[in-house]
Amino acid sequence: MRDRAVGWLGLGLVVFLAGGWWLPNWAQSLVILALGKGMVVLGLLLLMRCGLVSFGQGLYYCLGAYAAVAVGKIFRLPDSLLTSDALLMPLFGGVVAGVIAFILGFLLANYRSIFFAMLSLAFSMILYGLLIKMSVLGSSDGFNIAYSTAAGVVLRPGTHLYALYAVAAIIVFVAMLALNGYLRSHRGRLGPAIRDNELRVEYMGASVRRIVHLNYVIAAVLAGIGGGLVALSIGHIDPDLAYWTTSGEFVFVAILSGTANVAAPFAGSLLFEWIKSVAYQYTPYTWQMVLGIAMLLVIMFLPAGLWSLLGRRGRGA
Amino acid sequence: MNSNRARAASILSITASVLAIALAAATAPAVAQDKPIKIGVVTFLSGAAAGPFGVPARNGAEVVAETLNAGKSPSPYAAVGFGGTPIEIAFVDEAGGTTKQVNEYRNLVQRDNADMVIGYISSGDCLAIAPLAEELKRLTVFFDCGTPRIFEDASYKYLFRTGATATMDNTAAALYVTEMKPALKKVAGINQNYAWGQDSWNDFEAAMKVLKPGVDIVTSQMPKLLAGQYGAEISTLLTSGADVVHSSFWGGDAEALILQGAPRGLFKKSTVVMTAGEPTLVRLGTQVPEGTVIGARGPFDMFAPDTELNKWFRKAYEDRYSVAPSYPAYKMAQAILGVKAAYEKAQAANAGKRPSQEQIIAAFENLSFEAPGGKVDMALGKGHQAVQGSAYGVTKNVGGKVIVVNIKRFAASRITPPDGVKSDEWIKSGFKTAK
Amino acid sequence: MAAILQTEGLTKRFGAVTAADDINVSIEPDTVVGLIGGNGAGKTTFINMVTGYLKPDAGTIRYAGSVITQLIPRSVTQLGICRSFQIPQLFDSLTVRDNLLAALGVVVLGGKHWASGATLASERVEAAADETLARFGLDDYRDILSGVLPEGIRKLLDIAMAMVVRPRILLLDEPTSGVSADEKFVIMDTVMAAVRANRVTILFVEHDMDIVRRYTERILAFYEGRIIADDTPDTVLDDDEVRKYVTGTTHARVTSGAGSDAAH
Amino acid sequence: MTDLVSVLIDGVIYSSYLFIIAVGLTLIYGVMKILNMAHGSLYALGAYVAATLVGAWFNAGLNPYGSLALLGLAALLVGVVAGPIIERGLLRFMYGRDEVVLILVTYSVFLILEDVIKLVWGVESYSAYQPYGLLGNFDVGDLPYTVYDALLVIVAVLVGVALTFVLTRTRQGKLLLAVIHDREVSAAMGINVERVYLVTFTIGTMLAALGGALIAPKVSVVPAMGVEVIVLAFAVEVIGGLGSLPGAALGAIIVGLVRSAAVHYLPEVELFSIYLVMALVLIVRPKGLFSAVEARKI
Repeated sequence: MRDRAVGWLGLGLVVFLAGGWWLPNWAQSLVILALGKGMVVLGLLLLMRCGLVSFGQGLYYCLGAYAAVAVGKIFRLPDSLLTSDALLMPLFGGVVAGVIAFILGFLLANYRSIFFAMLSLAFSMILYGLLIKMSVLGSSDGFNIAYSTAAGVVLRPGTHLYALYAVAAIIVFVAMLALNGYLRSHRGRLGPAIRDNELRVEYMGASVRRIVHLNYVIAAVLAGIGGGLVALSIGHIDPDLAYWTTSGEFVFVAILSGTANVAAPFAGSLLFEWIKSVAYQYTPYTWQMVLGIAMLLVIMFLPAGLWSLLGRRGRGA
Repeated sequence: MNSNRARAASILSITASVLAIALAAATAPAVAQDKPIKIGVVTFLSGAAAGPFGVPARNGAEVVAETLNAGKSPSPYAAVGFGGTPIEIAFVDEAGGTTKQVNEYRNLVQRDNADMVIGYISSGDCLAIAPLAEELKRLTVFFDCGTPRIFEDASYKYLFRTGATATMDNTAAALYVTEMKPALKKVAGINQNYAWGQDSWNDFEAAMKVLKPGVDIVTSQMPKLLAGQYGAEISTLLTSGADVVHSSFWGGDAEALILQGAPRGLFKKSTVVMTAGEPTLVRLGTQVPEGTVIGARGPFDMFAPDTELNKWFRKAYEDRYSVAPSYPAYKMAQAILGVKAAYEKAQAANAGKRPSQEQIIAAFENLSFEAPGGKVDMALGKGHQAVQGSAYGVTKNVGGKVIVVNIKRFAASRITPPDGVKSDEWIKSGFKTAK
Repeated sequence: MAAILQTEGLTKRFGAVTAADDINVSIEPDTVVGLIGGNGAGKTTFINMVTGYLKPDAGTIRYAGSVITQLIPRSVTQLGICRSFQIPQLFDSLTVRDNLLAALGVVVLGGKHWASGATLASERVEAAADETLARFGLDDYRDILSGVLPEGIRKLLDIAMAMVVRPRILLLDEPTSGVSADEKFVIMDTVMAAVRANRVTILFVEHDMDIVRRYTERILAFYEGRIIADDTPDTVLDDDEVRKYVTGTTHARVTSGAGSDAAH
Repeated sequence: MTDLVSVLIDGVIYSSYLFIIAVGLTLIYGVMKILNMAHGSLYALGAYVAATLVGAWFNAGLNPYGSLALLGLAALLVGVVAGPIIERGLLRFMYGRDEVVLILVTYSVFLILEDVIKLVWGVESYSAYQPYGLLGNFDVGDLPYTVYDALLVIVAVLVGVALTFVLTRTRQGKLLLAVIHDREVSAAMGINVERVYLVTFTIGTMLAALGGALIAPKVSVVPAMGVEVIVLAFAVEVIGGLGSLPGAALGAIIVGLVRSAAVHYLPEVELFSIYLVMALVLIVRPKGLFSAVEARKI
C-alpha cells in the first residue's frame, strides 16, 4: 500500500514537472509560492492532528527565509553554495528552524489550545521586533536574495525560475512521502490520540509531551524549508514574514485544506494563492472582503475543509 | 483502500489548479503595436499609507494621464499622450507586503503586458522590485520611495527613480534648523521604528553632528509604526529640554503626534521638524502649531516654483478633486512627465516612429526635464537616479489658514552626495558641496 | 507469598474531606480483589493514588517490593500497573480498531525499556489488534468511531486498551457501572476470560454485590477513606459495619442476590 | 523623580486605554468562549463614527462640551447596530464549533469590516481633535497633561467598577456567571442562553467601539488602525487570564507600565516589550495571571 502511495505521488510529481515547463513565469512563481506556503501548512496539519494550532508559524517561516543569507551577512562569510544554492538554502533554513523549535519546544510542549497559539504568536512577534532592529539585515526593508545554482548545478540565464520550480516540487514530493509515512507510524498515530484524550495516552505509557515536542519540531522544519523556497521565489525577504497576520493566513489555509491528507495543504494553498491573485486583479479595492467572504463560505459549507469536496471524511480528520 | 482514492483525488486537484493557472495565462491579452501605451501604476489604495500618499499619487497619475491624452497640457508637454500615442493606466494596490508586490509586478508585466510600470512608495517594495525589473527587462520608474540603497548598492538598466532620495530630506532639515537656530545645543528625535524612521534619524543625527560639533543628542524615540499614542514619548521629549525635535512621521502617526503634542506644549517648548509634514497641513490645517518646520520631500506644493507647468498641474488637480495636490501627487506627475520627456526625445531620435524600450531608456539616462516641482536631473546611479533641490519653511496661521513662511531653498548639490558616493559616508565626511 | 502491591499509611485529603485515611493493604499476585463502598468512600482515590494520578499526602506504595509512591501514571503503566476508568477514556474520533492500534503502537515504541516486560514487534501490531478485538468480542465494532459506541462497548474497549499493555496488575474502576443489568455479567465474563489468559492481579471497584460475590476472592470495604473490612467476600458482606455503612442490605437480600447468580 | 512620576502617569493613561479595549474582548470570551478577532475593526468603527459625529457637531457650531457625550453615543450606536448583526447574522450559526474555527470566523469578519470601513469612509484620515484640547491641561511637576487623559482613566475605572457590580450584584449578572460556568446546565435551568449571548456580544461590541470613540480625539482615524489593537488586546487578555475581569485590569496595568518605562528608560525595546511581557507571564503562569481552575477529570 505504501508503494501505491509512492506511485500516486510520483505520478503527480511527473505531471507537475511537465506541466510546469510550459507554464508562464508568473504562474510558475505563483505555484512555487503556493508550494512553499503549503509546506508551512503541512506542518500546521501535523500540529492540528494533535489538536494544537500555532498562530506563530511565521517564526519558522521567517527564520527559514532569513537563515542562509543572514548567517552569511552576520558572519561576513564569502559567497558559497550555502548562500547561493536553490536547494541548499531552503534545507539550511529548515535545519535552523528545527534547532530553534527544538529549544522552544521544551517550553511550548506544555501548552495547549489558545495559550499555545498565543505563546507561539508572542515568539514570532519578538523575532519580528528583533529583525526590525537589525540594520545589518536591512531592518523592515529586508534585503534581496538570489540563487545561481540548484543542487550544485550552475543555472543558465532564464532557467532559474523553472529550476526553483523543480526543486520546490521535488522537496514537496519528498516531504509528502515522509509525512505520509510518519502519520501512519506508531508515533504518528498518537497525534489524533493526543487530540482526543491526553490522559489515556499517558495511561498507555506514552509521553504526550515528547510527542508534541517532536511534532512541533517537524512542523518547524517544514515551515523553515517553505520559508526558504518562498524567499527564493520572491527574491526579497523582510520581517513581515514573521508578522502575526502571516501566521494567521497559514492557519486559514490549513482550515481551508483540512487535515485529511498530506496533499491537502498544497491543494488548499494553490487554490488560496489563485483566489488571492484573482481577487487582487478583479477587486483591487475590496480584495480583503472577497477573501473574508470566501473564508466564511468554506467554514460554513466545508467544515472538514476542501477535502470534504472530494466526498469523504478523511481518517482522523 | 480509500486513502488511495484520496491521494489520486489530491493529485488531480493539484494538477487541475496548475492547468487553471496555465489557462489564465494562455488567455492573457496580447498587445498590438498601435494599442495605447499601457502603464501599470502601483501605489497604496488601501491601508494606512493610502490616505496621505497612495491616493494623492493615484489621483495625480489619473489627472495627468487625462489631460495628456486630451492634449491640454502646456509645453514642453503639449503632445497628446506620449508622442501622440494615448496612454492607458492600470492601477494596482501596493498594500499587502513585498511577497504580494513581487507577484503583482510579474502579473502586470507578464500576464497583463504593461509597457512600463511606475510606482512604489514603500522602500521595501522598491528593493524587492528592482532586481525583478532587470530580470523581466521592463522599464520601471520609482516615483517616491526614499531609500538610497537602491542605486548606491547596485546599478540597473531598466530601473529609474525620478524622486530624490530621503537623504536630502534630512540634510536639508539639518541645514535649515542650524540656520534658523544657530544657538541650538540639544537635539531629540521621534521616528517610526522601521527602516524609513531609522534611516531618517541616522542621516539627521549625522548631519547635525557635522554642522554643530558637540551637539547633545538628548533622546531618540522610536515608537513602532502606527502606534497611534505617544503620551510617554511626548513626556520624555518634554523633559529632555531639546531645542529641536526631528521627526519623519507621516500620515496618521504624524497627525496623532501633532494632536497629542500640541495641547501639551511640545511644539512651543521645542522646534519640531517634520520632514514629511506637508500632507498633514492639508489634513489638519491650523491644528498644526505655528512655528513647526515643515518639509515636502522636495520642492512641491507650497515650495513649488511659480511656473506655467505648476499652475497647470495645480489647477487641473484642484478642478478634478477639489483639494490641493500634496507632494505625492507632484512626485507622480514628475515621474509620468519624466517618462514622457524621455519617450518623445527617443521618438524624435527615431525619426518620429514609436521608439523601442531600449531607445526610451537610452533617452532617459542623464535626462534633465521640467516638472511642476521644477527642474529634475537624472544625475546619479549612472543617470538613473534623480537629484532635485529641496526646501523647508515654518508654519504660520493667517486668517484661519495655515501658510508656510521663511522658506529656504537648498540646491541639489548641497544636500545630495555626488554620483558613486554613499549617502551615509558622504554625510559623515562633512557633506561638502560637490563641485 | 510476597505481596505484589502494598500500601502503608496511605493518606489523602481534599480540603476538609479525607479521601484516604491511613490505608494499609497488601495484595498477593494473581488474586481478584473487589473494592466496595459508598460514593466518596475513597475507592477511586485509592486507584488514582496507586496509578500515580494523585500524590498521597502521606504513606508509601510498593509494587513488587519497590516504592512507586512518587511515580507519574506513564511510569506506573510502564511498570505493568494499568487501569480502566469509571468514565471510559477513549479516542472518540478514532475507530475501535484505531484505538487499539494506538495503544499497541505505544507498546512497540516503549517495548524493551518497559519494566512490565510487555513487548510487541511492529509487524505484529495489526494482528494483535485483531486478536484483542476478537478476545473482547468487539469484531462487529472494529470500524465504528468509539465516540458513538453504546456504553457497554465503551467500557469493554476501555478495559481492552488497558489490557494490551500486558499488565501485571489491572485496576478496574466500576467496569459495569452505567451498563444494563443483563450486560454486566457478559462484560465481567469477557474480562475475566481475557484476564485469566495471562495471569493478572485484578482490583476492581464495584457497586453490584452479586458481581463482587461472584468474581472476587477478597473484598476491601471502604468507608470515609478508611478500610473497614478486608476479607473473603462472605465474611465481608456479612460484616455488620459493612452492611450498615456500605451495602445497607439485610442478609436475605444478599442471598436472593446469590440466588440470581444461580439463575445464570 | 519627575521622571518616575511621569512613567507612572503615562503608564496609567496607556493602561486605561488598554483596559477599555481589552475588557470587551474579555467579556465576550468569558461568556461565549470566542476570541473575537473583529474586535479591532469594531474599535475602528467606533472611532470613525465618533469622528463623523464630532465633526458634524462642530460644523453645526453647537456647544463644544456636547461633543464629549457624542463619543459615548458613537459607542452605543456601533454596539446596538453591529453587535446584533454579527451575533444573530453569523456567530450563532457557529456555536459549538472548534475554538480555532471561531477565531477564523471572526478573522473573516475583521477582513470584511476593514473593507466596509474603507467603502464608507474612504482611505482619508478623519480627526475629531476638538474634545481633546477642550478641557485644558493640568501640570504634574513641570509636565503638562491633558484633562482629557485624566478623564480616560476615570472612564476606564468606571467601566471596570460597573461591570464588576453588574456581574456580582445584579440578577442578570449572576445569570451571566451561570452561563460562564456551564452553558448546558444553565440552559437546563431555563436561562435563555441565546439572549445572554446576544446581550453579551452587543455589550462587548459597545466596549470595543467605546475604546475607539474615546481615542478618536487623540489620534487621526485611519484605515487599519484596528489591526494593531487586536494583538494589543489579545496580549492583555492572555496575560491577565482569558475571560477574567480583574485579569484584564491587571494585564492592562502591567503592559501599560512596562511600555511607558521602556519608552522612558530604554526606547530600544519598546517595539516588542509587550510580547516579552506576554511570553514571560505565560512561562511563569501558563494560563495567565487569573486562570480558572479545572475540575477533576476522572
